[in-house]
Amino acid sequence: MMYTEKVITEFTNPQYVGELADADGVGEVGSPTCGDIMRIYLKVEEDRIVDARFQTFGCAAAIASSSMATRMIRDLSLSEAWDLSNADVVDALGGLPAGKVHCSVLARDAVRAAINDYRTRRGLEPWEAGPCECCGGAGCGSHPENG
Amino acid sequence: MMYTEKVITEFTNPQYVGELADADGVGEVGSPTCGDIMRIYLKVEEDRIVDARFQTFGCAAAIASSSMATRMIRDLSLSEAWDLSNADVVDALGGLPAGKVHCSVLARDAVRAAINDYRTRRGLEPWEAGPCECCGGAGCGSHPENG
Amino acid sequence: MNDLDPRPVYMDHAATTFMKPEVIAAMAPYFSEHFGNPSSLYRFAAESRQGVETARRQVAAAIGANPGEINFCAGGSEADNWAIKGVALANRERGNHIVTSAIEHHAVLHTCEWLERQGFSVTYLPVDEFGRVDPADVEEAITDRTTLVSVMAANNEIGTIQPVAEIGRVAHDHGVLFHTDAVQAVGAVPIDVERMEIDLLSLSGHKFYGPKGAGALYIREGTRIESLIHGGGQERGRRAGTENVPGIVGFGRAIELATADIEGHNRCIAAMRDRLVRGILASIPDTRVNGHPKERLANNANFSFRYVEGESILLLLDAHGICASTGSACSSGSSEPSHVLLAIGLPHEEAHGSLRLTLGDANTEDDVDYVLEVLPEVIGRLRKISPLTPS
Amino acid sequence: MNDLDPRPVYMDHAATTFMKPEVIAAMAPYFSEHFGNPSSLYRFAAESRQGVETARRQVAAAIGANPGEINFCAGGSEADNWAIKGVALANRERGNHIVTSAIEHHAVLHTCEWLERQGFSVTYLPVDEFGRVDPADVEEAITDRTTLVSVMAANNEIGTIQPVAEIGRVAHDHGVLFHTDAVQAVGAVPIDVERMEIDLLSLSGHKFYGPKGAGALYIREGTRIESLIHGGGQERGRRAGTENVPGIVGFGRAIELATADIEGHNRCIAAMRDRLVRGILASIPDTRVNGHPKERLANNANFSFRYVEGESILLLLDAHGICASTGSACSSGSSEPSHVLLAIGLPHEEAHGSLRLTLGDANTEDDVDYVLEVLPEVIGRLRKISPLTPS
Ligand SMILES: Cc1ncc(COP(=O)(O)O)c(C=O)c1O
Ligand SMILES: Cc1ncc(COP(=O)(O)O)c(C=O)c1O
Ligand code: FES
Ligand code: FES
Repeated sequence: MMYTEKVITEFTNPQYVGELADADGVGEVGSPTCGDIMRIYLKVEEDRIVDARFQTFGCAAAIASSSMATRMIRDLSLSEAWDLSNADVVDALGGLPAGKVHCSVLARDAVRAAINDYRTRRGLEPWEAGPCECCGGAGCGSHPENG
Repeated sequence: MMYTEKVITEFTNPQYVGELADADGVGEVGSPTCGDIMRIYLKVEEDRIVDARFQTFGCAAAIASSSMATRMIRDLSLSEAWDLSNADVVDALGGLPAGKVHCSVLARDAVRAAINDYRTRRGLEPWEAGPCECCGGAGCGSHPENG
Repeated sequence: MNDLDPRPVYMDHAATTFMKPEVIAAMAPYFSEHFGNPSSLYRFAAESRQGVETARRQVAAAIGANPGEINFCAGGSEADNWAIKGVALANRERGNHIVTSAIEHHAVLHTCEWLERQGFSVTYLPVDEFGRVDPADVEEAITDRTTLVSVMAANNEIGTIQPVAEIGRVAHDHGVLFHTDAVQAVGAVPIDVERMEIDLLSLSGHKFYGPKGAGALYIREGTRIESLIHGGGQERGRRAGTENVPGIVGFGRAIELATADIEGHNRCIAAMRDRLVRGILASIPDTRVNGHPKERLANNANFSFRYVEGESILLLLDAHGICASTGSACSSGSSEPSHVLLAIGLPHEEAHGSLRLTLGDANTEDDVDYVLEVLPEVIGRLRKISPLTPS
Repeated sequence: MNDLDPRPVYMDHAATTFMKPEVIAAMAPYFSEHFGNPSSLYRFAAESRQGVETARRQVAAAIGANPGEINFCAGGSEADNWAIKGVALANRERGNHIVTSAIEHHAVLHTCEWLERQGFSVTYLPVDEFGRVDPADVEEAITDRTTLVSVMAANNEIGTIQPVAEIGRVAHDHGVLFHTDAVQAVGAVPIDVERMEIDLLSLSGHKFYGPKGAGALYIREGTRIESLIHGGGQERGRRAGTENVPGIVGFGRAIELATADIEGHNRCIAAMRDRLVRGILASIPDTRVNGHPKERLANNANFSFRYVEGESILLLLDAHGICASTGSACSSGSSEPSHVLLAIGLPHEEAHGSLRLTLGDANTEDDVDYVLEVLPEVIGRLRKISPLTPS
């Protein structure tokens, strides 16, 4: 298993680490049993993400993926952020080892969980995730929400 | 598998090679199928072996054993020669690898076959071989006369 | 590559070691000079044959065996596979049950799982919080269908040394064969196959400054065992394949060096290790030392740092030029929690957050200082990122 | 020791070869400099990993495979055992029948015999007087229970090259996997696993100027196969055990050198070999050349000298400093007749009386002259001792 230089850079220098005390939406995915927990905090103004932070317990790929996702959704509208795919994250990281792709899926899921938390707090219907891109819904085991 | 220096010397410089045209007794043991044939020729005067020669088709241990046996029985009485054991041959060769001990048994058997040939030609009863020393008669497969 | 510090501090000697100059020197003549096939009859091959036989004597001497009981093979994994499958299959008509422990190396565990798929049954004994197998548990697990007990001499992850002699006695009291994986123990624990009542013992050269791809299985004379690799008559018909003569020669020389002064060597390595452990405990809160406080390999230190995950520790250490490992070295590509840490009772997230530092002959007190300087900062950084860290 | 002539003339390259300087040079940095465990995460281990992956590409290129289909192991015997047991066991529910030939190496034959003891059935195909397997026989032997055909690419004893592509086609026409033992073929026969329809192929480094104890098994992508050595996740989970990095690196470099100019190399070696054969036939009566007149390895000459036995020829040649072999090199300790020579129809005493001379890169025309000078005298002497020689 080998990480790209971009993964290592993102992992060793994550930019938007930490809690947002006054977050408008918080999404948490994963579990300590699986060895990965990601939490993403959003500050939203007029449907636009004006601040985003993350906290991650997990491997270097999990930290790099969540860091990169956080970086990528800043300044996007919520629906643009919703459409961020795990492949976008992988691309931005210059690739991930096969066994670590699920970490990028986790990051995408954390973003969505945070967006839906924001929507729920506002009394809006949560958006529904379509079939996941990585296996088309067949169940690659990456999605905690699938069990 | 390693041969002693004595085996190599005896094998590379066998002394009493060849046929004795006027032999008084000839013994042949082994078969080409097994990869070993030994023939021993005796010239006997007053119950004493005055000349002995051998011919062998076989491995270095077979050639060395038969050569050594031939050398050892010269000048012995027939009954002394009969008592030559395969262990005597092995000792004289400074040892044989475990898988090659049967070659020394073959040489002992060839000597005995030649003595009994001499006795039969003279109208005497052939002597009977006791149980073989190497396995006490259990059948180690070295004795063509056992099948 | 991110070269924060180019200085390489290698603290992963349980994963593999460099080859000592004496070992390389011993091997060198066998590459292109004495290259004959040991099975060949001509005198030219006698050098190869003698090289192999010298090594066999060296290995035998190191573990109190007879040279004829040493069988060379390609490494610890092959030795483990051979011992366990070979005994299980050869003694099938006497029984189909094997006793092992939950903290064995995967070369043992996955072999046992394979045997389960072939219809054997296996008991995986639990261990205590320090990783020790209780010989009384072994005794209880043995049935009249048991043919083999396999318990490692020392654990690769947490360094715990097992009560091998006691387990050997229990096995023999019940007429059962005893195998021990001593891959990590050689050079750190004095081994005597007689006193410890060991019937089969696995060794791997690259764990004690010898070559990779060279190993051995000690098989007590008279032990019923099948071959794993069939073919030519090498190793007295027990393990086919042209002998890796340079590897075997290096293996012999390395084990001789490694066992020449185990006590003196341990004293020096353990002193460094103890300072490392004390320093880390003093500077990093919420840290736990895994393994047995006393019955452990002199070079092994294993920690759980709460709230952080192991791989990320490794990679930050790597960014500072420190080589370490987490979980078991052989499966460091996976993100499974360590089966060893789970077996000693750690919760999942701590089983994910371990760091193994294993010292060796090239380490200095400076290396210890450097790790003590870097590690608190690394753990601190990761804890700042972690959502589990209490604020 | 009897030093009639100290000059060593090595004509046993089919038994093993010396390592080329380029190979040793390629390996050297991996002993104590780039010694990291390829499974380790840190950058320091990247050198080892890259060494292994470069070798994987070199091996793949040499046989027309993808790097991901190359699996390193400890030698030809392990590769043969792995291929045959691995496919047989993994495809058990589809069938229990294997087709092989009577002249395979013992690593194949004894593995097949082991499988027979586990309830498999094996057909050992006959060969013609030149040692060739008839693809039509393969076709006839295949049943709906057949899961594997294993026929060697070239024979180690008599050098006969098999119609591999034809056999591969027949196997695939019937949906059966095809394994070939190419241990002797590499560097002498151009191999293309696609064109030849090979699913599994065994290699051994020390037969082509590479290291002993390093081998590989090509496994076509998608082939169902079990592991032989279980444990850590090395070789993508297929073959456990810390990688023999120097051995693998040397293996890769050696196969690259060996396959760089097969035709040119063969031309030069075959010229010497042909002069040797002509010279021997001209000077020694009652001599037979075994193997195929054309479809044979360029470096192989195999003779039966009537009335004399093989081992004694070897030892007299050895007394003159000539290294040669009889029967199959791997079992030269035994006095069994050669199963290969019996299979091509030789009577027992001729099957006992063979001499194999295999040339290699270090041989010169002088060596050929020397053997031509010594051999007639050696055979003459033994024939004088033999009771079978007609007077
Ligand atoms: C045709 C053939 N197959 C397999 C082998 C076994 O290879 P190794 O001895 O490297 O295990 C050999 C050589 O000994 C061989 O010639
Ligand atoms: C305890 C233990 N057993 C077996 C092995 C396997 O040894 P190798 O990788 O040399 O095959 C190792 C090391 O990887 C080990 O630490
Ligand atoms: S798509 Fe991967 S599990 Fe749903
Ligand atoms: S004693 Fe060996 S067979 Fe008779």
